[in-house]
Amino acid sequence: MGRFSPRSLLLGLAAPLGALAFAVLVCAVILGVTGHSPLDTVDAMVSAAQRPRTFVNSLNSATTYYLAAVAVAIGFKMKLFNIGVDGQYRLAAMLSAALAGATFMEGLPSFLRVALTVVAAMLVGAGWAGVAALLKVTRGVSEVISTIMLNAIATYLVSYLLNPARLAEDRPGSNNVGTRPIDGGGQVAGLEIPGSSSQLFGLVFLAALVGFGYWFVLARTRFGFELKATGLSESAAVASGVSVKKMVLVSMLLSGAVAGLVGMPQLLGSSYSYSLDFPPGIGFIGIAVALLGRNHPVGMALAALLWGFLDNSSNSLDVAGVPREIVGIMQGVIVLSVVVAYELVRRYRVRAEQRDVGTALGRTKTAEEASA
Amino acid sequence: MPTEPAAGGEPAPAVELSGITKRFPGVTANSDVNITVRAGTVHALVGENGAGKSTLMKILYGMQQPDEGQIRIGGVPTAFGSPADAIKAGIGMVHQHFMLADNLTVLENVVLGSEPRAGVRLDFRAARERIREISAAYSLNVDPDRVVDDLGVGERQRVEILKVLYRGARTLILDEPTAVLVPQEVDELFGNLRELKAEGLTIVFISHKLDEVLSVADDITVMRRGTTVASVSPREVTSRQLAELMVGSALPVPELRDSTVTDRPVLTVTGLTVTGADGRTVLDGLSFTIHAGEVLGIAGVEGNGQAELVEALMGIRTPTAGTVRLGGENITRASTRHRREAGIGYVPEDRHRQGVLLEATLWENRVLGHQTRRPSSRGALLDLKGAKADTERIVRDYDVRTPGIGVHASALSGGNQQKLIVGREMSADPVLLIASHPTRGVDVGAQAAIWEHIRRARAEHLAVLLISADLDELIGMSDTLAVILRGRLVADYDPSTVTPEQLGSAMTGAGRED
Amino acid sequence: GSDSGTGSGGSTQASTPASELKIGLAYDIGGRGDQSFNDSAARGLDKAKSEFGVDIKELEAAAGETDAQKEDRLRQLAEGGYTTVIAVGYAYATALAKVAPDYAEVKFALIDSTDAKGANIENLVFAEQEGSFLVGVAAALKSTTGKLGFVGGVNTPLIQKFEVGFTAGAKAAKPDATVEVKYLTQPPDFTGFNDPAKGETAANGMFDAGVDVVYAAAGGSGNGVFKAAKAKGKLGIGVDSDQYNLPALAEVKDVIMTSMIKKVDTAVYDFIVSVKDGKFTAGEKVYDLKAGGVDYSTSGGKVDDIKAQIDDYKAKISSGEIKVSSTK
Amino acid sequence: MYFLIAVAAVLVLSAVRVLAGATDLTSSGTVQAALTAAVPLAMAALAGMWAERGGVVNIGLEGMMVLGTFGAGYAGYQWGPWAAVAFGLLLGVVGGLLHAVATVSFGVDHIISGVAINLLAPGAALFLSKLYFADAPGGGQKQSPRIADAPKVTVPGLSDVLGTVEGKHWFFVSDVAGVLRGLVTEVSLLTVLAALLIVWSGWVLWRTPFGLRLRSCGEAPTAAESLGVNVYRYKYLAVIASGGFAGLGGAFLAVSSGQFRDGQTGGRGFIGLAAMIFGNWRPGGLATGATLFGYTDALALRGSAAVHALLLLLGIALVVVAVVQYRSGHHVLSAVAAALGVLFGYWYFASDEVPAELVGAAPYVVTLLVLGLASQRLRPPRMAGEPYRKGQGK
Ligand SMILES: Nc1ncnc2c1ncn2[C@@H]1O[C@H](COP(=O)(O)OP(=O)(O)OP(=O)(O)O)[C@@H](O)[C@H]1O
Ligand SMILES: Nc1ncnc2c1ncn2[C@@H]1O[C@H](COP(=O)(O)OP(=O)(O)OP(=O)(O)O)[C@@H](O)[C@H]1O
Ligand SMILES: [Mg+2]
Ligand SMILES: [Mg+2]
Repeated sequence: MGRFSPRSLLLGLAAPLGALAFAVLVCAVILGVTGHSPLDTVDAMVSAAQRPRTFVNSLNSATTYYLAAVAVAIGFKMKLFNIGVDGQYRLAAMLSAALAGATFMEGLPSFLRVALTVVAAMLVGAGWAGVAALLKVTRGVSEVISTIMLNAIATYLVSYLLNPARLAEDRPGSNNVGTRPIDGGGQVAGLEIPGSSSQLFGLVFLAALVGFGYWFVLARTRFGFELKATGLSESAAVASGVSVKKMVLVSMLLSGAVAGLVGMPQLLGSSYSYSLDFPPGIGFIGIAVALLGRNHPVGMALAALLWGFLDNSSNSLDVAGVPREIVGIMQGVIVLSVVVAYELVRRYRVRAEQRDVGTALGRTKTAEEASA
Repeated sequence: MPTEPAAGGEPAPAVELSGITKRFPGVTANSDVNITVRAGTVHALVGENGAGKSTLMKILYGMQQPDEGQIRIGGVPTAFGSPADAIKAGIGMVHQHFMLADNLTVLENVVLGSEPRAGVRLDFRAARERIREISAAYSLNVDPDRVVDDLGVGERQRVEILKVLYRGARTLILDEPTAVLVPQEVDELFGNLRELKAEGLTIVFISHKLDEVLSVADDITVMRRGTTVASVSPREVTSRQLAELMVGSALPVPELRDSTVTDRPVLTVTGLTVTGADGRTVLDGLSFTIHAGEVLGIAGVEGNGQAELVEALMGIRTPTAGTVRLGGENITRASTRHRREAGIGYVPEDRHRQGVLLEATLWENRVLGHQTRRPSSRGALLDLKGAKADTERIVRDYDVRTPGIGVHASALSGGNQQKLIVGREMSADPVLLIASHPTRGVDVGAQAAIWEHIRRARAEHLAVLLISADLDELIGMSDTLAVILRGRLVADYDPSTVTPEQLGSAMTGAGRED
Repeated sequence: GSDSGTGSGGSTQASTPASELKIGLAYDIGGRGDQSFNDSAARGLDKAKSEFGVDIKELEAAAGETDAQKEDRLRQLAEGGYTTVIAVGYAYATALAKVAPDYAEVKFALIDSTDAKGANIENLVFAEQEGSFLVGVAAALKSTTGKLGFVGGVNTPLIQKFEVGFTAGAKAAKPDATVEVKYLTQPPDFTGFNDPAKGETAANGMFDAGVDVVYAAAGGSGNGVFKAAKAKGKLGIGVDSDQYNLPALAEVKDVIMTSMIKKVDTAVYDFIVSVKDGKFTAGEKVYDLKAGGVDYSTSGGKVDDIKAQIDDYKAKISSGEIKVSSTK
Repeated sequence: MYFLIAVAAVLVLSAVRVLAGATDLTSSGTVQAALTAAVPLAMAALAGMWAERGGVVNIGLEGMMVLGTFGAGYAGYQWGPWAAVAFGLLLGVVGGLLHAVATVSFGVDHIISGVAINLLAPGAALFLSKLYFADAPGGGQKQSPRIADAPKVTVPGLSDVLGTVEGKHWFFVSDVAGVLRGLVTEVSLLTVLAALLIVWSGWVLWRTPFGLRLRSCGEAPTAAESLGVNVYRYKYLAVIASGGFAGLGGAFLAVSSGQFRDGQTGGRGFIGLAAMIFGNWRPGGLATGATLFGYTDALALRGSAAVHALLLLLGIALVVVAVVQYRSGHHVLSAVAAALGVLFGYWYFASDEVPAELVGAAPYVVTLLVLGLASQRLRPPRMAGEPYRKGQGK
């Protein structure tokens, strides 16, 4: 929304850059005070950034973070707070991993297998989010509570299912437990990047597609319009013929479906099995990334990249002898200072806009003329 | 303090505002305003929407700080940093919009900020007693232990006045206290005001209803475009003269001229009954018909079922009994969307709640409610080009004052938002327009424009359900008039013969009941 | 993987001067200072350092990280010239399997897992079930009610080995003994290793139900177990290191009757020595009872009276007469 | 009324205990454990309530609790449990202050600020713990040295008498005795303090001018402003108090666990938030929510038999709900409740135990069921989460 002008572009950039600089400053002070060298830290991060492997890993992390952020953002656009992305993607990854690894899948053509896996994950994610949606629509249960509870329940459910007696494979002697590995035909090939031992997730394109879809639906479709309208004013949406309950249900299901995708790049591009070391907690990162990127498809992508880079540079910090916890502090400070900066810029912009309106109205010049 | 005598024989004026200037970004709300309010009088302040009356009063009440100018209370120069200072100086204000916490009790709302204490505790008993006392003394009739949410507008208004009296204010500012009251309630209020005046209190009173002003005020100050343009005595002006002072030109009048009513029924409502959340019947077997080219006006005190009627017709509320037919079609159970697509236009009572998305651009607001139809969309996709072009058209045709269609609706003034809404609802060539208070809070110029648009559409066989608190508007714009009281239509009137007084007594149930 | 290393490693079987030995250690979540598993590895490293003065680098894992991040950690060590790299914990298996082939000159040790194998990987695994068997025997012999308890931190196959061994030991010593089992959390919620409050509640429940000895295989949550035992006058059994002697547990040490010791420190130290001496061998190295990789502790003297019986079982297991299964 | 509900609840529990032979359902040990588990949750919920009553949503409770645990660890091992409590409170206040600056002064979205604090606090706590605890005797990089426990009190005599009665396993009488005994035996002074704070909060917020002003900022800040209330000040106080209570919750957790540990809070801040919503933003309600959660959590941790009995209890409760809802005309809801009730009943009779992996889910499932079936007449403070700027209200 809003117009495109040099001023708005400048303002748009001022906020994140200023905030980033501020965050760096805060962290430098913290490091300095506690007897660590800020310069070493910067040096470590810069050299990490130049390493192709860190780059690829950051991009891979960003892929999953981005999907999680989009899932969260769909809810946010409706003023729904889906804290449950975490449980949704874990349950979805686990069940779809079990499906994709199953022996009967091995006969199917590769494309079909991957598609089936992905669709299954989306269905599971949507289903789990649907529980919260139904509770909200029929019983008015706050989605904040229900998704917190569902996250925990998903954990227990996954543990229950991740047992050789159920969906896990029997791995004698191993201290890990996981679903049957997906063989080559069910995997999504990664992209070879020169100079890096890691491959770029093939499903990075899926994330891009989801991001595009998110933008397209919100900006170009009737449904997206109704979704945004409901988020901006429920009462106005109702008066405009939007069924809020339906919107809650559908957007929660969509959010859950996208959440279901969160585990896919990792599962089909690297882990090939859902086991104990499958990364948890991405749903919560998604919340931070969505907020940082202000629910904007491009903003979230940048935020996800930043987040991915910070996470993947902590090893380098560790090597340089800088406490890796500084990364967590930095992430918190960045989120906070970015939003403070955005708020300040927003206030400035509103005043400017009102000034424009005032000028257009013409009736407001009295004092200004006098002073001019 | 307010009665402290000045050097001359006469007591010092209760309030003197001199050279007050207040600028907002892009708007100069007040510029060099001068007002003198004599102690123990009712002083009326009139002016168009946006003339700067409320801003001036907020400055006097310490809620806004002036950029320039001086305030004298009882002859003493004063500066208010916050309402607390003003309250201490004996000033109280009843705001244009209710300043009440709905979920707190009357008692809590009243004592907030000036609580009687027993140790560190709030002394509920003392508070209750004092509220009862004041309530009885000025016959305000409020129960301290009710939750504000359960009160009607009239009661809320009295709670607001009680708040001020509770603080022992000697100067009362009443910003459009009568806007939501019916004539009988207004009379009651004026009775209260006279009583207060008799006790030596000073009252500053803002209203758009000029006959009221003439009947109650001792002095009148007129504001236009942020400054005071005249100070007159009510004995020396007529309401027409006063209005022309306000506007700086002649006034428009709502009137329909010749009838365009056909015999083709557009909206037929039979036995419509709606039950509220608490099980009360809020609409009780309503039946009426509106024909093509007919405006049905509904008069009533707010809270007698108008909102429920409108929502039931729009499909926002489900009726418990009765049928609604649009043309030949039974739409009793149809969704809001279907109704809108079938040709119902809707100008809601509260534009910020139901009419616009404040944080969305004008063209997005154009799409709102029309997202399923051309030119806003094609199939499942929005038609941005179409929507924007049509928004430009509305901005032009309805004289919406804005620098462009890309600004947020929140940047527009209320009147301009309302013009956009009316333009939008008319754009889809509706067969039926449901208009709730279409000109509320809109200044005279825009009022005239909105009336003209309704008249023109009526001539093209639009059926209109008009709900308004402005009885002149109702009488002037309706082909048929009905009065709603406690969820029932209690009387029909011919607008060409009825007077506002007759309507008023029917609205309160004081008049004849058939 | 373009870094070809510094070449200082020399040929595979030549011994390396200690001063040239660069050792990298990648911890599991918790890192140095977890008073448990990781600390045990750190002790082995510290011993090597104080004896040979080697150059060391320690890196730590973060909760919720991906294999790629673990992989990167190992690669950074390898690329930094650390030719002796120890990966602490089974979570490194997947990452190591990818890393090891790229750095043929680097010797890797992988603790607790055989899931990654290779010519330059030594898998250091422990027979936790055997050590747990012994403390199970001790618990059964000490118990007056015949009811024992097992508190596991997080329900993973690794911790299940402790449970299985403990139960087997208890039944062996007292066939009618029963074991109440409770895991504090389920993966991927690993807070069960860090929540003494939960440990205390679980142990209290067991004690109230008549249990009088509880085996705490729960990392830091074990503190809560011991606290409950102390309040109720019951006994607890420690895990991983000789917890009786841990300063952090000084206040409750009189209820710690014994601990199941898992000598990660020995394994780490042995591995370093083997590399130093040019005697590195790839493949699985089982630290079982016989090899002294697991054991029970006697600090505090609470098991002195039954030591003979426990040692009897110890001998039988070492000789292979008793086989302790690692799964249910 | 509340008394009657309590009696009815114990009656049902008692019946299920006898039927299922799960003594732990009403044992004093369970009650003690439930109390201990409930205290940090209740403090978090109380913290949430203070903030939201003042109009600020505080999703950063978890982070503030983490700060509290760290503060408690830092002071506790050096100067004892009460210093731990004081420091925990203090660090919580620092967290609250940060949230207040962001949301009140800078008008940042409340959720964003909360999320940022949840990121920042654990990082800071860990950073500091490496700095301060790594070399402390008995400490580590991720844990503090031991903190001495706060004193515990037992009502002498009464506890023993109740204990005897509890041991008889009589229907109802023993159950009541068990519950009472749990409330008078080995009660930590921290628990007593927490209970007092809950009551005190209710008193302050609903009985004093200060409380009225604070609540008015959550309901109608512009109205409060128009009556001379300094809304910013009260919002600040509300959020700072909120931080303080969250910090206290963290401190209580650390002290009762005997040390600070990284990751110790384990999502309790979020559960506290849920307890607050559950409790309709009122002290009594949130205490009930925290206790319900603490109770089921304690049951699940203490043994599996009680959780199995819980299936029966749920089955019965759901059937009761079904009957009640049927009579008040909610047929669909009634049918759902009945179906679920039968399902749980069937599960109970068809199995000997709940699978170990699922036992821990009990508190979450129970909370969800209670919320889904109870009537939802929740009323949050009207302006909670809304930005407020002085002089900009309508
Ligand atoms: N907080 C504010 N920020 C910016 N502009 C404001 C603000 N408050 C008022 N204004 C502007 O000041 C002008 C005067 O507004 P004010 O509310 O005083 O008018 P009014 O005479 O009370 O009108 P009405 O009859 O509609 O109540 C308006 O045009 C409005 O644009
Ligand atoms: N709280 C506020 N903050 C910022 N600007 C405001 C505020 N209130 C009003 N304004 C500005 O004041 C202008 C007019 O607002 P308002 O709704 O009072 O209109 P009005 O003067 O009644 O207009 P009209 O004459 O069309 O009815 C708008 O341009 C709006 O930008
Ligand atoms: Mg106005
Ligand atoms: Mg006004």
